[in-house]
Amino acid sequence: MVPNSGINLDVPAPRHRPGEAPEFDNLDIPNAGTVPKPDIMADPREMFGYANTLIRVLNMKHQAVGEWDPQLSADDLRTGLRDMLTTRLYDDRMQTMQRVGKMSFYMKSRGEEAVAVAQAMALDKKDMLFPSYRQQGLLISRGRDLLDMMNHCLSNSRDNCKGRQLPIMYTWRQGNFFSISGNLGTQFCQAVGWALASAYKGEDAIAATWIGEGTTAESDFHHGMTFAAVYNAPVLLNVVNNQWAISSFQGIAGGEKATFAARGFGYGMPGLRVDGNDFLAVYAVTKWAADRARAGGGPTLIEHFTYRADAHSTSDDPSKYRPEHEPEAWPLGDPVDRLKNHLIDLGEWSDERHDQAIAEITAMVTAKYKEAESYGTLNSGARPEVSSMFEDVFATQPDNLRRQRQQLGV
Amino acid sequence: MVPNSGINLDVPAPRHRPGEAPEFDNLDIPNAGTVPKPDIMADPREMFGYANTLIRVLNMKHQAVGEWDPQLSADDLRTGLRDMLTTRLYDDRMQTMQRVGKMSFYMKSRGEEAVAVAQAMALDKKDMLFPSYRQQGLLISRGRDLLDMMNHCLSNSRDNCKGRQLPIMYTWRQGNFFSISGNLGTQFCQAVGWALASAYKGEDAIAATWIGEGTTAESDFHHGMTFAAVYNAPVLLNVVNNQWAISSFQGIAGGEKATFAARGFGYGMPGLRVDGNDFLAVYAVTKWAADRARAGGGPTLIEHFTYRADAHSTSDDPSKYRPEHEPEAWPLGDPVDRLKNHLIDLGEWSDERHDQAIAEITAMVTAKYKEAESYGTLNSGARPEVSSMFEDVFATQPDNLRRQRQQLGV
Amino acid sequence: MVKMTMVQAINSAQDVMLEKDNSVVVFGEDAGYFGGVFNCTEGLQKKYGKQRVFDTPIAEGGIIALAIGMGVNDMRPITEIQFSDYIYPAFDQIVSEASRLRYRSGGEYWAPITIRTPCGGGIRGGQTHSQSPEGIFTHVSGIKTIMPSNPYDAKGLLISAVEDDDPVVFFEPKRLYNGPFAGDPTQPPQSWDSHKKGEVPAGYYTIPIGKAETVRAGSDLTIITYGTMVHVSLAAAELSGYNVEVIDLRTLIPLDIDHIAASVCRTGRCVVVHEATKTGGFGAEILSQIQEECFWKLEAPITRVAGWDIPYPHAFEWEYFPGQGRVLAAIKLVMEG
Amino acid sequence: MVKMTMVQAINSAQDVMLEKDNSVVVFGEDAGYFGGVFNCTEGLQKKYGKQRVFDTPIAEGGIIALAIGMGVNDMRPITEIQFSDYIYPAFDQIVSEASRLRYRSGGEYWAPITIRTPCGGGIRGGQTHSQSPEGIFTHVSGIKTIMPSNPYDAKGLLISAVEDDDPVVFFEPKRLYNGPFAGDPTQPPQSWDSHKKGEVPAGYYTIPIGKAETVRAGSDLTIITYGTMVHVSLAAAELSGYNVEVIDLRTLIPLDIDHIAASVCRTGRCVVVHEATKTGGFGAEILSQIQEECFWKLEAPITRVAGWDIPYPHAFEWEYFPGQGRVLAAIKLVMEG
Ligand SMILES: Cc1ncc(C[n+]2csc(CCOP(=O)(O)OP(=O)(O)O)c2C)c(N)n1
Ligand SMILES: Cc1ncc(C[n+]2csc(CCOP(=O)(O)OP(=O)(O)O)c2C)c(N)n1
Ligand SMILES: [Mg+2]
Ligand SMILES: [Mg+2]
Repeated sequence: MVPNSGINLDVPAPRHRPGEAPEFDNLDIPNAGTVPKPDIMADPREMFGYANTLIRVLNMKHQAVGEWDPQLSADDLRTGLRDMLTTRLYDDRMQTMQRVGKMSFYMKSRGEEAVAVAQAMALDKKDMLFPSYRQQGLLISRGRDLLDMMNHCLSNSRDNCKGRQLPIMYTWRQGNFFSISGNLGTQFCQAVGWALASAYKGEDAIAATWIGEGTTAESDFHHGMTFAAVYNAPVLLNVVNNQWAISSFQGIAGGEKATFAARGFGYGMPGLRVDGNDFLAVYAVTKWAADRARAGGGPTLIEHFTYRADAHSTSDDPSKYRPEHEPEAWPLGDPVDRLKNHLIDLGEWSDERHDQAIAEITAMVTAKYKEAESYGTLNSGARPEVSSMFEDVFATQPDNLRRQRQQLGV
Repeated sequence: MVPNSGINLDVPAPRHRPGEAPEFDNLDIPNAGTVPKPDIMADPREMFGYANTLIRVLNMKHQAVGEWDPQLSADDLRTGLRDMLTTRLYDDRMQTMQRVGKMSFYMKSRGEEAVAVAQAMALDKKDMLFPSYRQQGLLISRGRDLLDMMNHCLSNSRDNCKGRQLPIMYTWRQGNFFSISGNLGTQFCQAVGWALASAYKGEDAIAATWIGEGTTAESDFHHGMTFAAVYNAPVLLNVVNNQWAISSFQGIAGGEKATFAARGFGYGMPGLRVDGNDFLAVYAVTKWAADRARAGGGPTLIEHFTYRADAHSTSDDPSKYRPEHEPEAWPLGDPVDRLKNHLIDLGEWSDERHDQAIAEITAMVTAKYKEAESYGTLNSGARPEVSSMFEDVFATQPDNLRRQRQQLGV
Repeated sequence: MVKMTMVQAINSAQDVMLEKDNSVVVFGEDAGYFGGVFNCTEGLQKKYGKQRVFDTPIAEGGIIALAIGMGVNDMRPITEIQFSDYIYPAFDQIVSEASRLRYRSGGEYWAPITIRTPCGGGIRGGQTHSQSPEGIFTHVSGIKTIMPSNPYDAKGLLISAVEDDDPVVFFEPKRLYNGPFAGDPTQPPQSWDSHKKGEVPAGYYTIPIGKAETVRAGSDLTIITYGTMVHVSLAAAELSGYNVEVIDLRTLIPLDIDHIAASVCRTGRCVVVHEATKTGGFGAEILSQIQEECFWKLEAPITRVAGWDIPYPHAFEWEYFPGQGRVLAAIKLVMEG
Repeated sequence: MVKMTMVQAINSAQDVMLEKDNSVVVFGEDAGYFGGVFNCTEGLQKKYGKQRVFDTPIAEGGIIALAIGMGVNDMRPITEIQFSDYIYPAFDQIVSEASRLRYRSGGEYWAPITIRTPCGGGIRGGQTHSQSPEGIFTHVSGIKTIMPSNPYDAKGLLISAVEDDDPVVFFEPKRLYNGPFAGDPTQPPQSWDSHKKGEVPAGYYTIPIGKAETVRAGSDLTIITYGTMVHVSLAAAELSGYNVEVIDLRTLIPLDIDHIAASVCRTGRCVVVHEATKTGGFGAEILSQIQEECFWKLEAPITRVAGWDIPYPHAFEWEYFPGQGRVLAAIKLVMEG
């Protein structure tokens, strides 16, 4: 029996809990354009400062400023905006459909669309993606048909995962998009292996992987960092710091002691911290890291400083653990609004075009969803063949599975 | 089938292999006394430099210089020297006995005696130790009877591990020395748990743990660092960088990309890099970190920069993977010689006294060993009761084990 | 006695132990402020403070290592692994460390830790929220393994686990959290309110670890089962028309083989039922021990009903789940050949 | 045909595959320059370069993750886990990832990786260099599990494993590395030179995964075993005076139950032998399937001989090891009741 003092046990807590007024006054946010851009082959030991600042391109007047401005064409910017919008509207639709019982589960990426979309644009199509479950924008930017994504989420007869995976755990081989695991973090060091195989073969393709800030505590993060550093793997290691991991804030993952980008330093790789809601900054940082990797400069750790603007998933209610209006208090704004305003500022977009785009995409999503439902939902309509559940456990079905299939009578 | 280029796959290799002349010219070793000593409550974010230098107290003239000089009394220094000598002579004897078949296995700590002995002296007896297998000096400094250590290594009738563990996997509850695991690294985050329990209870005791530089790649290192940082645990996290992990050099663990002390930075804790062969520097750094932990300053990562002067264990032959004379080429000398010379320089020791100490300790070790053998060795003489092998699996023996014991007829 | 769901009973067990013993602390992912994704620790942080009930980094291996270290320093940690599908990152700490610490240290150190973890399917969780991995723990010496099937047992066994000086892996069939479940998802959800074992003492009590319970007496055939399958088996027993005895193991290790063997030697027929995949599952061990103990009394082969040897497929949950039909078929097979 | 030890045969299999297929790479702790702590990769780095045979950081989980990623990118990695006692840190990558990747991705991705790892006791390795953890892998769907008992099988099966598109855990009974071992440490060490299966083709050949082999024909009783215990069982069979059939499983998953059942249904008596701890071991699965297949032909209970349910104790290695005496006692028990 021990005395119950608990006195020196230091358990971090977020600044505000439900019922309190949210604010982020503690954040030290440098102005856009103030962080210099290093040479792609810069020595990581000299790059220490990049982990403790925030690379930003879009300023408060919606202008692109500073060395990191990637100078994208207006067309590219509009593509990025459209893909982010599509991601968001797709998410909204799917979440609604989950609410009415068409799917078992759903996870939105609201507020984080720039991370996935800008990164997909900055990478080559041949580059291999090892995402977590909150980068659906990668698929959308790479042109996956929403219909296929929906078919998967509905576990219907056209689901390429054959009804075996939860919604949002996509797989898309053709698009060089790896199978998402339900187990957090496991893809992080796998991406390093893929990248090394590419280097081994003398190919030019690199790998990119994503992990939530909460998940950095898993061993996979450490293994990915270690193996990437040791073998100088051509890989982008992305930490999406969206401030929350289900109900626990980033301090429970160590975020109050150091930035996640700072981890890079101890492994001898650059750690870049970027405003994850700034499409241009995310693009530029990704391009820098990809160029570096392709040039033989090895891995880069990128911390995307962003905010999870909605619930963790359809299974939780964030008002139970954070102030109701915390999302609106996020000082770095919304990635869609910021890119939209930038385009408007450039004279390349307008509120009318924006509304029209929303209307078009919404109609497209609706039509796709309608079609997807015609191939079945989890609860009704067509499903994959039941007998298929005994396939793909092994490359060829062993006897015991054949017998079990027969026992089930399928 | 892939092309066999392997062209861009970057596998680190040590500077020299067997047959080549060893040198460490690449090492950037600052002079003793040049690194300042920060306040114990210094902000880790400002302490960055300490991970990329080498804290040293003993200079080439065997004098203690600079802010880190712990100002130990001559008596304390002699105690430290004697304990290091005892550790070395004990190791030598046990290795010899293993060679003649009295034990299954042995591991020496030659070259690393200062790490264990100076650290044990700098800590309080109430502090809990979670070592790896190469800190036998901790036991010796804390006054464990060599006889008991030998009894354990011989798995004889007086082995406090009851014949269940390999030699050198000591356990000593009375001395606050945790049970050594054969699995690398597993103790690292356990030490953090122990330290948190101490904090919880409002007690003053802290924990210290050790891990080899090779083992830092294991998940336990990352977990220990993360949990210690998040909960601000009063714990010393020691990385013993002895340059080798069986046959693989420290570059295979990432040591060519960054120092191991630099890892601390990414977790937001101080990382101190110390000349591990400098008794005074190891003592001072340990004291600093212990004071910090006790004052509520949380964890410190310490990299002991040292050299494994002998084989990994009795199972390997280092001349197969490193130059034969690499140990002698180590630029930071031998910890025993350096402390001895310092004491001589102080006028507190002499070659004669040193030889006499060696003779005394050797005689003591011989006598102890003789007695230990009288309690049995692995191959002959007394052993623990055979029936004891069915005990301690659980707190009380369940039926199936009772039946298995009966089946064996013991 | 008050009515409790299994969630409430598990919450209550922790509450009772936090109250009773300052060395008890509770931690896990989302287990602190939020009260756990299944609410099993709800309200406890508020009541006992964040030093005693707290959130952890997402690192199951670290969580168990932390618990072991605390356990060595006189505490009795209760840890939550959010889903048993996520216990594998902690496997090394459980198997190499917690389970062997007492042994390897000659009894000088031990890890009095409790690892709570929800298991089993039936909640549309797909392959990563539905697993029943008890069979990989029951093979490891030095770990006790428990899986209750109702609120009353859950609370009493959980208190026993916390007080036990050995490491305990405590599997909670999540499909039973809010009501008994006899395997038919088309039936309206049942409530623990109307179940005898939904009556739970408000305060402290224990159920001994290592004791099975006969939950239905019978003379024709014995079903050995645990967890959710207890309810499925009872329903199948009812439907079968035979006089079927059903034994709820409650504790898997140590196994109450005397209780089991006495029943099977009497009935001469046996079906072993679990939700985990069949090959190499704990059912094989149960079958083996019964065969060893009751061979000469057996009138038909012992038959196993279990999950298929495949991952739990999201869209085929009910084809995977070994429901009443499969148990019934096994009863018939064993009775009728 | 040339004479090879098991170490040489395993080395040769890797050599053959490195030569034949550029997508094969070999890595592990100390597996590169040094050639592995048991010399199983000796000379391969020198021959194929450090891009194809290399050392890794000490992180078993990272090693397997790396292999999976490489496997997804068209390679066929052979990884070495230095001792199977150290495979647990890789458990999550093996069980949650490699084993389920093909399934969860609807067949789009898979992990054609081979995990070599020495297992078993008899080398004074104590509890952390002696384990036989095959039983926790045989319960996991999607992994193939192999344990050869001699050089010829080892090479042929290892080549099959490397060419197989599924993840394979390849257990190497380290006590057999340098010679057959019938369980009596007081006997002088045997050499593979004089053993029929020490004759190994120098080049490429395969042995099919999933096929058991009858290594001694008999009519009184069947012993089902694998790994080191094949030799122990053969010796016990010889000593018993009975006409004992011995089957070497070679592959555990997929299990060659038809081969096994045919023998046991014929002899009517069976002893299952393995070195791993008994409870929950793979022996339980073998016993269960035989009971299911051959019940009506059985003339006595199937009996298991296995390691005790304790960690492998350093000083009591030979009391722990299920030697000839224990196998013999089981044969007698099953024959004579
Ligand atoms: C190994 C493992 N442990 C726990 C979980 C349960 N879980 C799912 S998501 C999540 C939070 C992850 O947070 P973070 O990494 O920050 O990612 P985010 O959801 O914010 O994108 C947890 C704990 C899991 N899926 N896998
Ligand atoms: C989990 C685990 N993996 C592998 C091993 C085998 N092994 C024992 S010592 C060792 C090298 C450790 O090197 P390092 O951490 O540098 O410690 P040092 O021996 O130099 O003190 C290895 C690979 C082990 N004991 N445990
Ligand atoms: Mg997050
Ligand atoms: Mg080392």
